[in-house]
Amino acid sequence: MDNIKVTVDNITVEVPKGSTVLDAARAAGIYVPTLCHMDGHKSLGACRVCLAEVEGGRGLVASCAFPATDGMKVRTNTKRVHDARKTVVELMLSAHRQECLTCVRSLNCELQALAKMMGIQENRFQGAMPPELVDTSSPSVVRDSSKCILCRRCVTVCRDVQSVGQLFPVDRGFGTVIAPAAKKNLADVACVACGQCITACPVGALKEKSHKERVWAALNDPEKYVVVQTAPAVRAAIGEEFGMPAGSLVTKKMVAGLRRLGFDKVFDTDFTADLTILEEGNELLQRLKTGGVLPMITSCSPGWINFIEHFYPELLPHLSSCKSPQQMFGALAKTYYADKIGVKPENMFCVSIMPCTAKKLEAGRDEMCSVEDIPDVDAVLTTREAAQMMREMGVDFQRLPDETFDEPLGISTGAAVIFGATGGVMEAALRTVYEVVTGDDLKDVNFTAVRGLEGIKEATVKMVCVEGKGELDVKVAVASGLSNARKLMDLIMEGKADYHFIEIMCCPGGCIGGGGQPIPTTDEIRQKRIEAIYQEDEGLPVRKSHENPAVMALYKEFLGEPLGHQSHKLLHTKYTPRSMWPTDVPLDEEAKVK
Amino acid sequence: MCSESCGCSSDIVGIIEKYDSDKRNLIPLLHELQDELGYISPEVMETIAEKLGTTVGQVHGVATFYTLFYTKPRGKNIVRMCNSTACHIEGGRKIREAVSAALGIAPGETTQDGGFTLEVVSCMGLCGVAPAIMVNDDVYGNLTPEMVPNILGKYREAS
Amino acid sequence: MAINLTINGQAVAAEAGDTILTAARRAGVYIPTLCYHSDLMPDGVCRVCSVEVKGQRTLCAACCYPVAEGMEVLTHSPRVRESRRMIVELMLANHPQECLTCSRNSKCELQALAREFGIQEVHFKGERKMADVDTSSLSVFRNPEKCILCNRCVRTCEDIQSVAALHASKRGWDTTIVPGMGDELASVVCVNCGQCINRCPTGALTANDPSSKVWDAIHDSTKHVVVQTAPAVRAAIGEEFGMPAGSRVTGKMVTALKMMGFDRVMDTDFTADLTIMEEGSELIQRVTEGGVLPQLTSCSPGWIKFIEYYYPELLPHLSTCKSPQQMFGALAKTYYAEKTGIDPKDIISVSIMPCTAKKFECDRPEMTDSGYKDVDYVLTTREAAQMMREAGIDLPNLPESEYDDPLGMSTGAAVIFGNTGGVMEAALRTAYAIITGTELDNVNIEAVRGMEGVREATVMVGELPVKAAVAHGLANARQVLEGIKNGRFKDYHFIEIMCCPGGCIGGGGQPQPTSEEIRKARIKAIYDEDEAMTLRKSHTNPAVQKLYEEFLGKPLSHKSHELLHTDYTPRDRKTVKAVKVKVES
Amino acid sequence: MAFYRAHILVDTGTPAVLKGAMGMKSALVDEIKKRGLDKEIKVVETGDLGLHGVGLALIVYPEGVIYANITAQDVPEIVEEHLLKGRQVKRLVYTGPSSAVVDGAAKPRSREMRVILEHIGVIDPTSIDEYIAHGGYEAIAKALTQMTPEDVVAEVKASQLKGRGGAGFPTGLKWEFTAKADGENKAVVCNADEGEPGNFKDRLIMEGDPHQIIEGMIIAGYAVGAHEGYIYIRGEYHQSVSHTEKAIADAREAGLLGKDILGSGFDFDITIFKGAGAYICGEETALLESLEGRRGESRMKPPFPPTSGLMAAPTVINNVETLASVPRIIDRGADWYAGIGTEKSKGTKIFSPCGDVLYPGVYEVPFGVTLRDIIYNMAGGIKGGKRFKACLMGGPSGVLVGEDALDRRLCAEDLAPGAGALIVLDEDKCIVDLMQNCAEFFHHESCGQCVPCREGTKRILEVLNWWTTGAGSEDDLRLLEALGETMSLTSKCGLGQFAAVAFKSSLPLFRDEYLAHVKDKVCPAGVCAMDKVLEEVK
Amino acid sequence: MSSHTCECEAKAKAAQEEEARLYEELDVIIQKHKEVKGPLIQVLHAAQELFGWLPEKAQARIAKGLDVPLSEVHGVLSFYSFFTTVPRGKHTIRVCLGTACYVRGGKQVLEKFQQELGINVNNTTEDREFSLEVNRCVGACGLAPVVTVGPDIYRRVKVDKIPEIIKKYRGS
Repeated sequence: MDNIKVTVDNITVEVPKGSTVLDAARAAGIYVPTLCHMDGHKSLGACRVCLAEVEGGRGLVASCAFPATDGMKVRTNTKRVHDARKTVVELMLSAHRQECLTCVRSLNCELQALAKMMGIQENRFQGAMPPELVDTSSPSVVRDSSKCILCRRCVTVCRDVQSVGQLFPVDRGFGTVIAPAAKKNLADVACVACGQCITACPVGALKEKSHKERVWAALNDPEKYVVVQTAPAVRAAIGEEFGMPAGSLVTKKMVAGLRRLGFDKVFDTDFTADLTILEEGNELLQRLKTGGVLPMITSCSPGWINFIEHFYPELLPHLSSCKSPQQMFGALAKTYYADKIGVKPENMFCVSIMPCTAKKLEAGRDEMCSVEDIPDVDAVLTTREAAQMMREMGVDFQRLPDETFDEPLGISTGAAVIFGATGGVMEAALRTVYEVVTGDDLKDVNFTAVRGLEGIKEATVKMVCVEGKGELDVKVAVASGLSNARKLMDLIMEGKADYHFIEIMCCPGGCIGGGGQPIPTTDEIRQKRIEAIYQEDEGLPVRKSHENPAVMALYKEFLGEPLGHQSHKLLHTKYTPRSMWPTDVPLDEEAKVK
Repeated sequence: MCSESCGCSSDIVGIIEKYDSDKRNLIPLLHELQDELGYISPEVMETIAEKLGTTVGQVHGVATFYTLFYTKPRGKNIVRMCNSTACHIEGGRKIREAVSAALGIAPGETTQDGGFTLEVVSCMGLCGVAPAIMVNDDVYGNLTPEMVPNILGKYREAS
Repeated sequence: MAINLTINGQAVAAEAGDTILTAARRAGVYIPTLCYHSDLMPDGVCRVCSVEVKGQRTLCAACCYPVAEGMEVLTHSPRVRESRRMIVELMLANHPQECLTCSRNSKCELQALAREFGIQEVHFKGERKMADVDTSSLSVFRNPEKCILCNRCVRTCEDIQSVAALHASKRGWDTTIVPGMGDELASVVCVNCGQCINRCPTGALTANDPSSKVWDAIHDSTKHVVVQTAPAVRAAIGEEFGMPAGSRVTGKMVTALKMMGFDRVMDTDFTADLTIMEEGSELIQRVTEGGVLPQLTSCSPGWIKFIEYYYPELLPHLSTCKSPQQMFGALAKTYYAEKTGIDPKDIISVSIMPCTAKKFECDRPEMTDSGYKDVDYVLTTREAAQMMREAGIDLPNLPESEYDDPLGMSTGAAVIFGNTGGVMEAALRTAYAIITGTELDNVNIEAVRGMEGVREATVMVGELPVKAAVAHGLANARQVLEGIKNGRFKDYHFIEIMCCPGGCIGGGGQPQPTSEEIRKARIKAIYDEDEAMTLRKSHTNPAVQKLYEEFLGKPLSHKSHELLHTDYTPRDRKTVKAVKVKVES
Repeated sequence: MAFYRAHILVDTGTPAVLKGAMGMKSALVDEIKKRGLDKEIKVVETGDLGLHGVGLALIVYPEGVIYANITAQDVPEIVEEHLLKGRQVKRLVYTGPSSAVVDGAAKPRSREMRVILEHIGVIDPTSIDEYIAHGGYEAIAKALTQMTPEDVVAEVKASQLKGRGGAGFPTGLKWEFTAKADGENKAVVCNADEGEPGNFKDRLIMEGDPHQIIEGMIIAGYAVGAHEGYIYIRGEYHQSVSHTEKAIADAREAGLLGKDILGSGFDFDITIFKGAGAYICGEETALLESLEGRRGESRMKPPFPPTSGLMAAPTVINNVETLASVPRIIDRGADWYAGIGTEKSKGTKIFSPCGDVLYPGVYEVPFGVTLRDIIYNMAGGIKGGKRFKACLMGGPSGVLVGEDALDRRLCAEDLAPGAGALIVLDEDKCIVDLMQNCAEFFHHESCGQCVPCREGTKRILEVLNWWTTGAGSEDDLRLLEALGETMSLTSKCGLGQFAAVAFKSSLPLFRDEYLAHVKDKVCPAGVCAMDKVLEEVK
Repeated sequence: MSSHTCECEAKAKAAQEEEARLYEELDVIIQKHKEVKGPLIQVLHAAQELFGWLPEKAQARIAKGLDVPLSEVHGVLSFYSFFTTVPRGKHTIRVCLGTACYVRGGKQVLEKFQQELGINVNNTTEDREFSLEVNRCVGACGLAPVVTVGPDIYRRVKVDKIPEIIKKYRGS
């Protein structure tokens, strides 16, 4: 590829043609502040924080968007640049509701950091504030336009990364707000609640709907027996909230931290992840045997469920009928476990800690009540919220001792842990399906073909059937991020998908990149968290779901067998076709489900 | 001990001389000097600070803490209106309004002619005869708003 | 005798005299605090450290509640958490929400607490206290709106510095911390030390920041901007970039300053060596010619202002030497200007100091011996770091560079000026050589090192027993001055006094927070730097020798006196006020 | 002591003076002189007789007849008829509900029992001789000559006397701690900074019988080994200061203060310290700060004053009423004292009902009488025949009780009486308005040192201001309740800890009234000018 | 009575049919523009011409037809002052408040229109005759103040001429 030479602040570097001025500055080791820029996405040059001076140019340029040319001379540290950047940030501040002290993003806010870095000490532009639009309608995402700096990073992730496209700038000039069509509420449009917009937001304009208070209330209530489950991806990320590097595996500290909060039992969603494999694996085998709808698609990612319900309702029969591990856990906690320890289901309070904001919506679905109208999962905390609760409790996370999950719902295998990463459910399922189909002992449990951050991965696994019916080539596909999911769905729609089994995760990288994870989340960080997940898997003695002794005991004591009657009642669910249009827009006939 | 330039009268010097250089004498000294001068001026605070070996800030901190001390000149007559709970439920607010109206000033203010300073105090221990006000050292209790102009009138004439 | 108690169910052994907080900290149990500061006596006013003690009707302030045998403490029970949150909410309700334009943004204890407690709403919507910012002082700005009345500044000024410039005034909700009688800071006795800033948890106290003027100078192509860095800065500025206390970053700092665009990056250490030459010679002169003894050091401007106000009668004891900062300034616009052929009127002299009093010092009318203002702008360590951040400089990852000539070369003796006892040790290293004609084998004079407030030592300089004392922190300085007055120090030769606890490394311009532990770490960094240097005695500094050769002649020469020495002004504590009164009337 | 055939005691308490007592008195003196009776009859100014709502009053001894509601015009008639001719002026004789002031003319119709107030209205408070003539200073003689300090402490402990300032800490225990504490320069401090609205009992004692306080203090000093005493009197109480000053001077002259008291070798002296207007100084550690010449900001506790008080020396701090009880206990014995009152509250207590009662005043009763007893039988019931609505027990820092509390007994085991104030409200009063006033009080009196109290009192006041002007919301109710809880739990001293107690206690009783204000924007009692202000806001 | 109901039903049916017809037409427009680059604004123009305004259902139809998120369709149309999402009057009166018009009394002109029509800016009279809007400069500054009614332009509008202008369009 052609390279060009660019000189930034007297340092000359060679960068590939097509690089921006920002790329060149970074290559020269020069820090240029940015705000609206997102690595990997085309820059809009909207925020003007990354201004630089190009020799011979008339004005200042937005370095993130301005193409570098051969021989270009750039200065990033002139007075003009400094003053202009400072003014830009000051202007942003003047239209930003200043309430850092009560903001969820305080001390983890890019605007706050910029203001600090630039040493801004006065707000020279004081006047009217832009329109204030607070939307608390969604069970997952809260929007507050008064803090929005219109960087449009949420627009980019919602439209380009997730292909959901519900957020867009509305109106213009000083009156511009980012909102769903016609400034409707998120609850009234086809938002999938994934929360990727939250992790993309540099400030506190987007945040999760907090369940912290209801958890504190339950913990403070002596009547309540409060159990908590933690999703696989949380352990690989929560350390970041306490200043640990990305990829720190802190499972046991996390357990200790949760005990400090006062939970009666600290359990693991991994337990029901193993259970999911048994149910879902058998469902797959059943579909294969009985000629059911194929490819079968995983159903453990609630954002993905929302997506298919809204955008591909006609493909719902492809979904596995299994509930997500979170909901399987909730259902079992309020039946099997409540019964076991003699606590009334209404006094059992079930909390889950999830890397996900869509889980909040999922837990509130009407169908997720196993005992009368009591929700199976009472509160869902994101990884961030759980960390915040620990801070409120004065937990010195890094110095916590190692503690282990409680039994029996805390016992799990490596197969369950990898649910946290894209391809993990597939790999876990293959480990079990392989052994069931072939009757062999799987020597190398690592199906590396389905690992990695690539958007769509495919693989074929050869299995020799134990029942002597010859070979079975299981064709699988894995996608993470909804725009990738959309590609696979379009293939199915076109009849071009000859897969048996597809794993889809709503968020890029799988749950480790979920909308409830620590901010920031970048590809580099996602990769580190994935490594931590596989590291945990490698370190576990049992790495196949069907070998989980607690799961086996559960079947023996309570469920009977996979896909049995009890399983269907508690662990499986149905889906609802929905519209991709706002609820109050009359549906076209053709848009309705076929 | 007190330089001529500070403008202290010999009376004040006399008062100050009576006390030991003990910080514990600060409040009694402030009382006595205020009785003499009507208020506690910055110069007085400085003199006291020097006398007691403390800082002006400390003296100022104390003088501003207690409601009976004044760091600004006040009117010839001090009208204290009680805002205690007992006075309040017996109609203290109406009395306060009547006094304010009669003098044309709000609590904390002094009339233009320097005749009256108006203050609201928390409780004067006159709950038995509520509502009550004090003008200088004279006490008036069981008041009705109609009585107010007469009472104040007496002092206006006197001064 | 150990006292046994439990904290959150965990058995803890404490000592008699422990508070719940000290016992908890020792046991590794975290309790949030705000008005508490390890340098100060607890005051128990913020109530953020409230904990539940079994059997007590109310919660107890852990910072001042003594432990007792069998006590059962809960640090994060629901009612404790609820109460703390409510308390911080109350503070927030009366605090301006302007973090984004606050100099303490991201380094504010109130902000950190609000985040720790997860406060997302202030339920109280009433009045907020309004006040004007007091920018009268050359060193310390006060913004009473941001004050949370923790009293740390009051306790600092009174207990550590014995100046008591700040006080609570009025009462209840109207309480404000004010200088004197509610005056501006400039019209009361304040020594500009900035220790109050160091201990302020919020942005209520900040330094007078000239950085925009410095930027203007840097960006002005007609100006030649030279910068000097004080010894203590290099041992602390790393903290501003997240490095642990005690990180030595001299070379990186020089690189950063060059990147910022200073034309020459030179070192106050050079004039520290020069100070030793002048001050040492002065001492020898006083001893041999029967001058006023003990001689007191004069390099700490907060200290100078203190003695001018409180002990004007003892001014003859002060060495006539200017501080290294001012010596540097005077030389920059004479010697350096001459050498480089730059018109001194085009030279802008900037210094980076651990100190806020230096901002006052450079403005003293007598500090213009070069014919210009010797030092134009003084930046604190914090402000220098902020300017680096503004320039996008990531200090910890910079390569190292050397100081520029000719005022950049220095010795280990100069480096240790940064901590208490350092000037004394440096002086003794040189005095030994001058008096005995031989060089010290072991230049580490442990007798004058350490952290005690007042230290005394007799050091044998050859046959001569030199009696020396060292004090740091003005309350300790006051003790020494009283000692001089009552004769306790009458046969002493030389006394070093530093205004701030720990010496300049603990200065009012240094990174926040400050604590004994942090100061010790910085001191260690300073001594490590000294150890690492080849030249460790001021008189061996070749650049200083050259300066005498080329320019000054010899120590205490006429030229030296003209440029490097000064006079002091007895100050009347009342006149500060008198001026103010006149203005009012 | 000259002999007079009759004494006339004129009520010259602060309230009486404002009604013209001094004029009446001089008329009386002139009249007596005119009639040449000045060698036979002595006119004495007493302090407050505790008879409020009866106009000017005087008592004629030896008969002990009380004349009430008199004017200067009545004087010649009284002198002529009673003093000259020996006929009582029937139309002026006082027969009110609480005529226990003297044993004579009217029989007490209530359960009033005067122990501390025994001499009030009986003796000339400015005369040490009269005090002595009535058995004064016998207790100190007894203590110094017949008892060891330990005996005294034991006696006070046995009496089960508890502090009368509101907190009710056992006095004997406090003395014992102080006696046993190591330290030079121990001190006895009399807390006479009576600043709680509704309380004026201490003023009455100081104005009417200052010597018993002095005697109590000397006994305390002897018991704990202190040689200095301080009386911290509210700066507003001028007459209290002058009477007490006179009493101290007289006692000193009589050898009852100073070196070697009564030849016992025990030294003790008392200094009066005039407060300067800060309710917080009623809090003992703030009082100590004030005594030491500083801002009245409370100290950290522990250490408590008995181990580290005035200038860090062990210090006993007792309320006026507490100290005034001591001579009687020593005199008549702990058993006698402990025989009065209830199981947990021994002795007598002075109450000062005020507000919407017919006869506000000061009434001393044994612990255990009911609230109804005091309000209806002694204070004459509610003014204008209105209905009782509520009573603020002990002032703004106490609890608010409603009608159902009327038959509760005033003692530790039932209804804790606080310092003694009983602010009574009739049916026309508004609770929210009352709380707004209480909030104003605490906002004004908070020392401003600790966060929960300084900021909390402000916010409570603001919210109540909104409520009383129709600008409140229901959420505020929960908010204030939570705020009150935090203030109680975390404030540094009692002021903040109790500042929201009245509000919290009023919530369950009068929730409907609050809701009317915050939801319906109506003041049921019609006190709050909500509509007017709402109009202005619009 | 019954005949009245019938009439109503008939009216409603006619309206429904009319709407269906309009949407069919819209679909044709969308199909026509689909292959063009950046078709959205062209389609929105056509659609507004068709409906007189841009009902949400039409926006959804466009979004679906052009395969862009509805939020984007709305975001774009809300950017341009020409597009409207509320039904318009038969005649749209636009008063120019560009700088030149403003200083020559544009504001007074606007006020007069508001007064005469009894509506505020961006509203439509109850009889659906007039909508009132403001625009910023139509490029006729030399003839300020300028008012446009539909395609007609009025220059140097005097306040007292305004009733006349309105009258001209009323009922037409």
